Amino acid sequence: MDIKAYIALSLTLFTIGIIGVLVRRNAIIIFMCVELMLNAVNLLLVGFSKMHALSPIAKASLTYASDAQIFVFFIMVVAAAEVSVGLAIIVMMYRNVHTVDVNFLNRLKN
Amino acid sequence: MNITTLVFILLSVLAVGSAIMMITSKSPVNSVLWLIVVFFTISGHYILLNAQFLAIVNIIVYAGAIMVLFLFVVMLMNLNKETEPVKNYRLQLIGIVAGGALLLLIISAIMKIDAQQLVQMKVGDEGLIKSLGMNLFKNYVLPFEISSVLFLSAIIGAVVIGKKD
Amino acid sequence: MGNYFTFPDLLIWLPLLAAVFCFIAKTEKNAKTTAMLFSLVILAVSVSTLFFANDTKYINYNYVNYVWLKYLGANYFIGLDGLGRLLTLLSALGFPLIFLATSKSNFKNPAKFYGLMMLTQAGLMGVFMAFDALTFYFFWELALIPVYFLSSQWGGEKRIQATFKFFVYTFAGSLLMLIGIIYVYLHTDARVFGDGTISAHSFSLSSFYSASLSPDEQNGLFVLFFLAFAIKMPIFPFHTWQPEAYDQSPTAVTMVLSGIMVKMGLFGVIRWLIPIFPAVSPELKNGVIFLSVISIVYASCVAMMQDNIKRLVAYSSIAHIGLMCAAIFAMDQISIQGVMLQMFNHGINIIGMWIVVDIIERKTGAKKISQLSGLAASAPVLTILFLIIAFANIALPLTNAFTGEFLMFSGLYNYNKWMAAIAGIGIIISAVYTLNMVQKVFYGSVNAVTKEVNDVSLNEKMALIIIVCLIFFIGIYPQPLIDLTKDAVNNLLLRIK
Amino acid sequence: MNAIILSAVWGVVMMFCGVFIKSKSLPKYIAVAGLSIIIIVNIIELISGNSCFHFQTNDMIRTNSFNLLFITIALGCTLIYFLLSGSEIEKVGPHVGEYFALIFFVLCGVAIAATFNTLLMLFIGIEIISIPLYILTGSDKRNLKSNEAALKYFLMGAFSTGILLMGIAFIYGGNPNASFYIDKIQIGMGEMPVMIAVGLLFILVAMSFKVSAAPFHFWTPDVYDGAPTVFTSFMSTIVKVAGFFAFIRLFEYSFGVIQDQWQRLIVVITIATLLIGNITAVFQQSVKRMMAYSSIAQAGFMLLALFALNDKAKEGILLYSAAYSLATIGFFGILTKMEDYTIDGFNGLAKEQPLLGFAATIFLLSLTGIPLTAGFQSKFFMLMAAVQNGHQFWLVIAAVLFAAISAYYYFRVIQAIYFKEATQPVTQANSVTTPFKIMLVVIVALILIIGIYPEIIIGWMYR
Amino acid sequence: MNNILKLVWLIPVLPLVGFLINGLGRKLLSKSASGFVGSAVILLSFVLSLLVFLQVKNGNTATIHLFNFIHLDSLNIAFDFKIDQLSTLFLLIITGVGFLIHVYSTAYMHDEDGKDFAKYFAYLNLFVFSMLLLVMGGNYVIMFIGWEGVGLCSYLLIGYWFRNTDYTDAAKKAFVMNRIGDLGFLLALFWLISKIGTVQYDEVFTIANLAKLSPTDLTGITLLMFVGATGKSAQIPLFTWLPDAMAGPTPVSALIHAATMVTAGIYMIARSNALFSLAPQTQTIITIVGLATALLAASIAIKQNDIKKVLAYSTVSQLGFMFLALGTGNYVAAVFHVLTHAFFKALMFLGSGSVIHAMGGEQDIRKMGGLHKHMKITSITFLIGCLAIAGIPGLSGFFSKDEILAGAFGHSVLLYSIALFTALLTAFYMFRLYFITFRGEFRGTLDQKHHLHESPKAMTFPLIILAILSVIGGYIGVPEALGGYHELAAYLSPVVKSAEHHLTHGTEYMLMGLSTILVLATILFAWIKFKNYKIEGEEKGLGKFLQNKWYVDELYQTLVVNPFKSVSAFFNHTIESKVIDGSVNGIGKLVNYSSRQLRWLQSGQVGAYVLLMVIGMLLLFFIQLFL
Repeated sequence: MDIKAYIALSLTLFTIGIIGVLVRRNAIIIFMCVELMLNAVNLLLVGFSKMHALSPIAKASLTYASDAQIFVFFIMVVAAAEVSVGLAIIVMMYRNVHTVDVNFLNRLKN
Repeated sequence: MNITTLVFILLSVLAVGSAIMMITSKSPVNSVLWLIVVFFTISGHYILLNAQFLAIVNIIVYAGAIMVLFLFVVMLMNLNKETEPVKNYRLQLIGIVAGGALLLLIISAIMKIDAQQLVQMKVGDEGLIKSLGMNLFKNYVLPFEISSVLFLSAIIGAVVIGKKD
Repeated sequence: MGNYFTFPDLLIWLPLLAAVFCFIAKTEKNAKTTAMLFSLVILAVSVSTLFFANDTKYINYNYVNYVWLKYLGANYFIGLDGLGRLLTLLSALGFPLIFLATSKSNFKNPAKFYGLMMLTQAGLMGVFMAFDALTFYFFWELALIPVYFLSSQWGGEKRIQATFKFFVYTFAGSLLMLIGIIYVYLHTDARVFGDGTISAHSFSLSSFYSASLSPDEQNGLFVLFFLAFAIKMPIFPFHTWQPEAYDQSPTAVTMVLSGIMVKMGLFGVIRWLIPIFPAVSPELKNGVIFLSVISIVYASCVAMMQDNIKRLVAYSSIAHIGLMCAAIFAMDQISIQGVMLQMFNHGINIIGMWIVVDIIERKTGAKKISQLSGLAASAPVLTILFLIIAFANIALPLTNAFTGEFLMFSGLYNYNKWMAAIAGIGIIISAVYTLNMVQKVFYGSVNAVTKEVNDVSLNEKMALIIIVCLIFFIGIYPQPLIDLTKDAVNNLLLRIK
Repeated sequence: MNAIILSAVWGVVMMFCGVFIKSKSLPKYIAVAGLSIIIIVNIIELISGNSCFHFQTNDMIRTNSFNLLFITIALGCTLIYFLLSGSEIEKVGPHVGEYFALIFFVLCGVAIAATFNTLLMLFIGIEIISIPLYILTGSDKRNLKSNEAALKYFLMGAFSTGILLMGIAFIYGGNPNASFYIDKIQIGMGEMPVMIAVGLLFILVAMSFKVSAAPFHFWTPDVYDGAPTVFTSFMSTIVKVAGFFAFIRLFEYSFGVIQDQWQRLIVVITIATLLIGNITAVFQQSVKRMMAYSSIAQAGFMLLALFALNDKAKEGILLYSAAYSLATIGFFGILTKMEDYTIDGFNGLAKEQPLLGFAATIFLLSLTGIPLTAGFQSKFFMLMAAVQNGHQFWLVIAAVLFAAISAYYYFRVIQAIYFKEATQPVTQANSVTTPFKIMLVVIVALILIIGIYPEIIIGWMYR
Repeated sequence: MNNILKLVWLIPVLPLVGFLINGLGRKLLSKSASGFVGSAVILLSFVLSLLVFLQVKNGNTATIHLFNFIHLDSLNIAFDFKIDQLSTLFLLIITGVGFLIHVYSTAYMHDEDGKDFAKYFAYLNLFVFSMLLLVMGGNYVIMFIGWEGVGLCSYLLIGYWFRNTDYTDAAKKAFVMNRIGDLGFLLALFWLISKIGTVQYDEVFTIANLAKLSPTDLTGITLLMFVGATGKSAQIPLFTWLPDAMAGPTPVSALIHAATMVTAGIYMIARSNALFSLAPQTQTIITIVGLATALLAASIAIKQNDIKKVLAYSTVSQLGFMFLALGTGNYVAAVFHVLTHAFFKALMFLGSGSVIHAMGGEQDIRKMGGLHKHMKITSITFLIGCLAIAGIPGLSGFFSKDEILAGAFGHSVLLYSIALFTALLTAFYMFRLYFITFRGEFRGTLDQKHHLHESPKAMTFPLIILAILSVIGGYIGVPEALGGYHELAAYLSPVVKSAEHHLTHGTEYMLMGLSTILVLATILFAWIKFKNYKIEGEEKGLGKFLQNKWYVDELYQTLVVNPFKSVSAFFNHTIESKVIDGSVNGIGKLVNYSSRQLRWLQSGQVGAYVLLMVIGMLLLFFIQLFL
């Protein structure tokens, strides 16, 4: 496969994630869209890692093609941590105002 | 059009379609479920790329743990109903146009590249546990250790934020 | 420098010390006395510098040079040359006069007031003595900040707004100058220090003089520097902060502003702008002179229409400064020498004007010319003193301003006769508005406002008489001042030619 | 290296303090003690060049006198912050130990962000900074503003993380060396490859977000406003300058050689930041919110370092970090003592608390960039760097004109402090303690010292 | 005896001392003391001047260097006094006439209270000091110092009664108009300095330096100097201040606005005759302006009813005559006329002062009449003055005026005829004045009539002296045609070139005869017309036009003052506050406004924020990838 296919796919998913952030007002959905964005990145990184696996220059420069996959691993780790904090924040807000609409709280502006 | 391409296209269509469903679903629970579908298709891609470890981790961690957590929260809050009564369609339209424009912009730039760079499919041992493990615990031991700080703060965060006082 | 003291040090540290003492003074009297005493000591020091004017012989007394920022090549380099001596003398003279004249005024928070005043003096002294661009900029701003506080704290009703405008305006100007300084700095040569360290560039005046700049760069930088100075002076069309600031500041501060502070702009042009960019293009030079001449005529015309005495004096000051600025850019020995004289003279005269204006305002409570009448009958001494100062202000012969203006006009004429002729219209208009003011305020019969006015008090009289004596002394025998600044002027001309 | 490990360790210590120590004031002293140790150890590393710990880092972090100095400044500012506002932290909520632990974790992240050598470490560093901050922002749980701020911060922060990662992915993809090391990104001297360009842009956007540069600054006013003031103080200073440091480090090492190709983007961002920050600050009535916009404006000035990317820029960013952090911490310290956060709330401060009024004035003057204060020196170095860069001279002029506008809103506060009359008590009188005042004096002294003699900081670079 | 020349500096310093004593001690001195001091110093100066004059007459001229006023490498202006024939002559006039007027003033001003009395004498002394500086200065700058100094004193003395706004208006007008002229003078000096780098007479008038000046330079410099002269000597277009200046005390009018200050312009041109002789265009202009002024002022004078105004216009007219002489190159005649005019015009002013004194301040001649009966000395001396100015043979005015007329005739007959016509007008209005005032019936109130009396001795004494001088003063310049030897011309010859006489004696006789006959006829006409003057109704037509002074003041008001004021008002109201300050404030307002607008971007909604961020990203991508 050409790497462009992966780039296109990944960017499409990424953009869908962005659009999701833009158009939804439910904090949880927005958060899920962010997760989608992260996954798009993951996919791309893996794709690149497999692309570099074919590249002679990369081999010659003594780097590991698995670096990118390890990066993906770390992204997942971080995402997990973020989810725990993020959901905690959303829950906290829900406790206070009984909604997860991000536009409901609108005291900070201008 | 060999079988790999076919699978790739199938998975991609599925992924994009589910992603679109995810953001358009009215019910949060449906969204969660659609997202899980996306994760599964992405894992499929990983397998196609012979990144088996990540494929498994993706399913276990993301689809299994994280999304379940989401599901729990959604259920807990009893949000399984229409939660966005007022919609600003114009803003949404602008959002979609802007996102689409961004996508088009980048893709058109990327597609200008003439050289074809192939991706190694179905073979290669980079994605296997052994090589990943060797790399992770030899070269990446520092970030690995440092990540613990991240988790510690996440734990504290969950305590500080989540605890009722 | 093997000396225990140097004049520049004294001139900087004495006011600073005085400021500290004033700040901690407990009573109004203490603060006043401290300020007065210190300012007199500073005056004494400043006068004694005149006896050590020989540069080769007394170099150690007149220059202080410490390494300050080694990696940048900035030194704390201050010193006195003829120009500096003249202007430090002016500010050393101005402050005691101001204190004397306003000693009857009661300021709330006197400790702060006098402390800030002395701080201003330190800043002014530093500006006039700096030989290093960064030092110069530091003092330049240091002089500005206390004045901002003084004016905003103790001024008139609309003081905050007026002072703020003044502050932002000048601040913007000085920032532009800062860019200019940086740019020139980056084009200076390396400097080697005593301990062998080398800085890539240097801030010292001499390095600035030898900076390698293309004509295009020079023109651009000229504009940057000039904006700062033009705002400070100010000349048309950068002047609108001034009438408001003069009107709203407490008179003591107005005296500092108009008598001494505006000289910073002129000084900057003479010490920095022209020598650094000697090859400034004729178009720019013409432009500046053109602006200055407009400034003269325009400000005079506007002054004529003023009903508020303070604004009138402010506009007249703009006109005078315009002439000085034009004369500087005529770049001719006669004109620059005239500017030197006139900087000093204008300082004295305008302080005198403000003293009288202050007295009038305090005694009658009126600011408007139209409210006043017949002061000559109720306050003859004041009238006479004011007449002398007013006539000095419009450069009547045998008063100090005449010599200065004569030389300036003469130089300007050498440069361009039409400019001189147009600027000369200012002479006529200045007579018109000054006499109008004299007529309406002092002549005529007394009215309700001026009926109860008694004549000047002793300290005010003393201050005014000192000023009048100076007016006549310099008017009749200006040669000492010329001799004082002659070398500085010649050096400057060498640099230009 | 010392700082990373020790602050992580001390974070854990503080965590346990939160569990085992019931006293509310004790954690502060422990934190101060720990921080002092970290600073000392860090200075030892700065002087000797050797870390006390020997890890197999695989060159993923790299220290030099420049970034160690920066860490020292950040830690020093944090120490001052603890000493000045430590007691305010105690008032935020019941989890005092945890707050301190989070701050230590942030410091660990700051140290990573200052020394990273791979994009992975950059990512982890930024996340270690961000996640505790989300929590700190939301730490005032009952306060809806705090909730809102935390939520906004979190969502947008996560979003920007996504963008950062996308950028990293593209950089990796476009790097023939297939490496995440920032010094091994092979670009070549010609026009940069599209993949690199796309990656660079994504990273630029994400980093701009972190340093709140326009048009990616929108979170800043709301979050700074909503977060507990004492944490705003921390976030808007140490964290922010760390972001800048990482930004500059990344762009210098990775893309420094092709600076001419992306410089105009920085110009656009800088101008937008200066414009939005300065202009919007003018109209604010709440001082806290005004400070948020002011921090955007100051970011605009710091972006000049990125624009210039030369030695002067490095010196400048160090000075800026110190000057800006000190003044802002000090000012927020005073702000926490105020009854009313609006500008009118400052009316007559000088009369009621002369020292506070004076100190606030000095801080504001420093932020404005008046000579004799550290703020001047930092702006001066920034301008010098930008001029030295030689391109886009007009940007420098625009920058100083905006600096003049900044005088407009800073001086409004000064005017309130000195020239207006109070109608009600200005400060929470009982909370203005002597140690607090002493610390204010110390900060003022530091600002003046740096303002007069900046080589006290930058001199370390040339040892 | 050269020592006396070393004391020359005392001549101006003495009045200065008098000024200081009177000025500083005005509260302590009694009236008689200040009057004495004021007069005594002038007398001493006069004596010194006389001694100096004798020296100079013996050929001992000198330049006395006091100190360097301004000394630069490229310009040296010394504080020098030049004692030569021209300056000594003026010294004598100034101190002599000045002394008489001081004496006169002690009586005239006696009603003032002590302080003001001393102030008056202080000003008067200061004036004499300035005037002396003007004529004694060794270079143009010193002359300019005196030049402006007399302007100042004139201002102070015109506005002496400062409570009256009309008077202070007049003072202001005088000063401002003088300043306009002074600017011209100054510019001339700058021109000189820029061309030859010196203003010292001794250096300027050398052949080498004069050669450095191109014809344009010469014309320019002399024209500008002449502008200065028109200001000080009240010529077209700057003459309107002088009639107004009559607001001052009458002795002041006599001293300043008749005898001395107004002749400064003549002195200056005479002093610079070397320059003016080289600039024929300027001379033409001077001739035209002088003659036009003479005619204009004379025509106005015939319809004025204020006794001092008549004299003032007469002065303007006579000054016009002097300029005519200067323009025709007849410098000696001009100086001669200055001398004689000083005598008879001072005489008439003092006489009018005496009249006003007697009338209790009344100045309108329509309300006088028949005063001859009550104040014989005044009347007779006044008559002598009138005869002198009219040019009756044997009196001083005859000689000087005749010389001017002869010079004009030498130039062109047209000039001569206009000048002669003007001279006839002069005779007419002077005798109109005399007859209306001193002859016929008294037309004032009974109260005034009751108070009519001859003035005290201190006032009549100067009148008598001046009358004598008016009679004999002309004999120092008897033309050769009358068998005389023109002593004055000979005396002045080292400094001032005499005009070339190319008129035959026959022609001169004819001219003298013609003018004498016509003058006598005119006097007769005036006598018939005004010997029994009755108050007439409103003037109409030409009379009204003349009475209103050709509407020159109104013209200036419309053409110069009003436009200037509206321009200033425009500057003040529109440019200053709206345009310049408006734009400065506008920037502030703009900042405020955009601040208010920009904050709406901060809508508080995450979606909007992200949208804006995406749009920002879009822009950046677009810039980077496609631009």
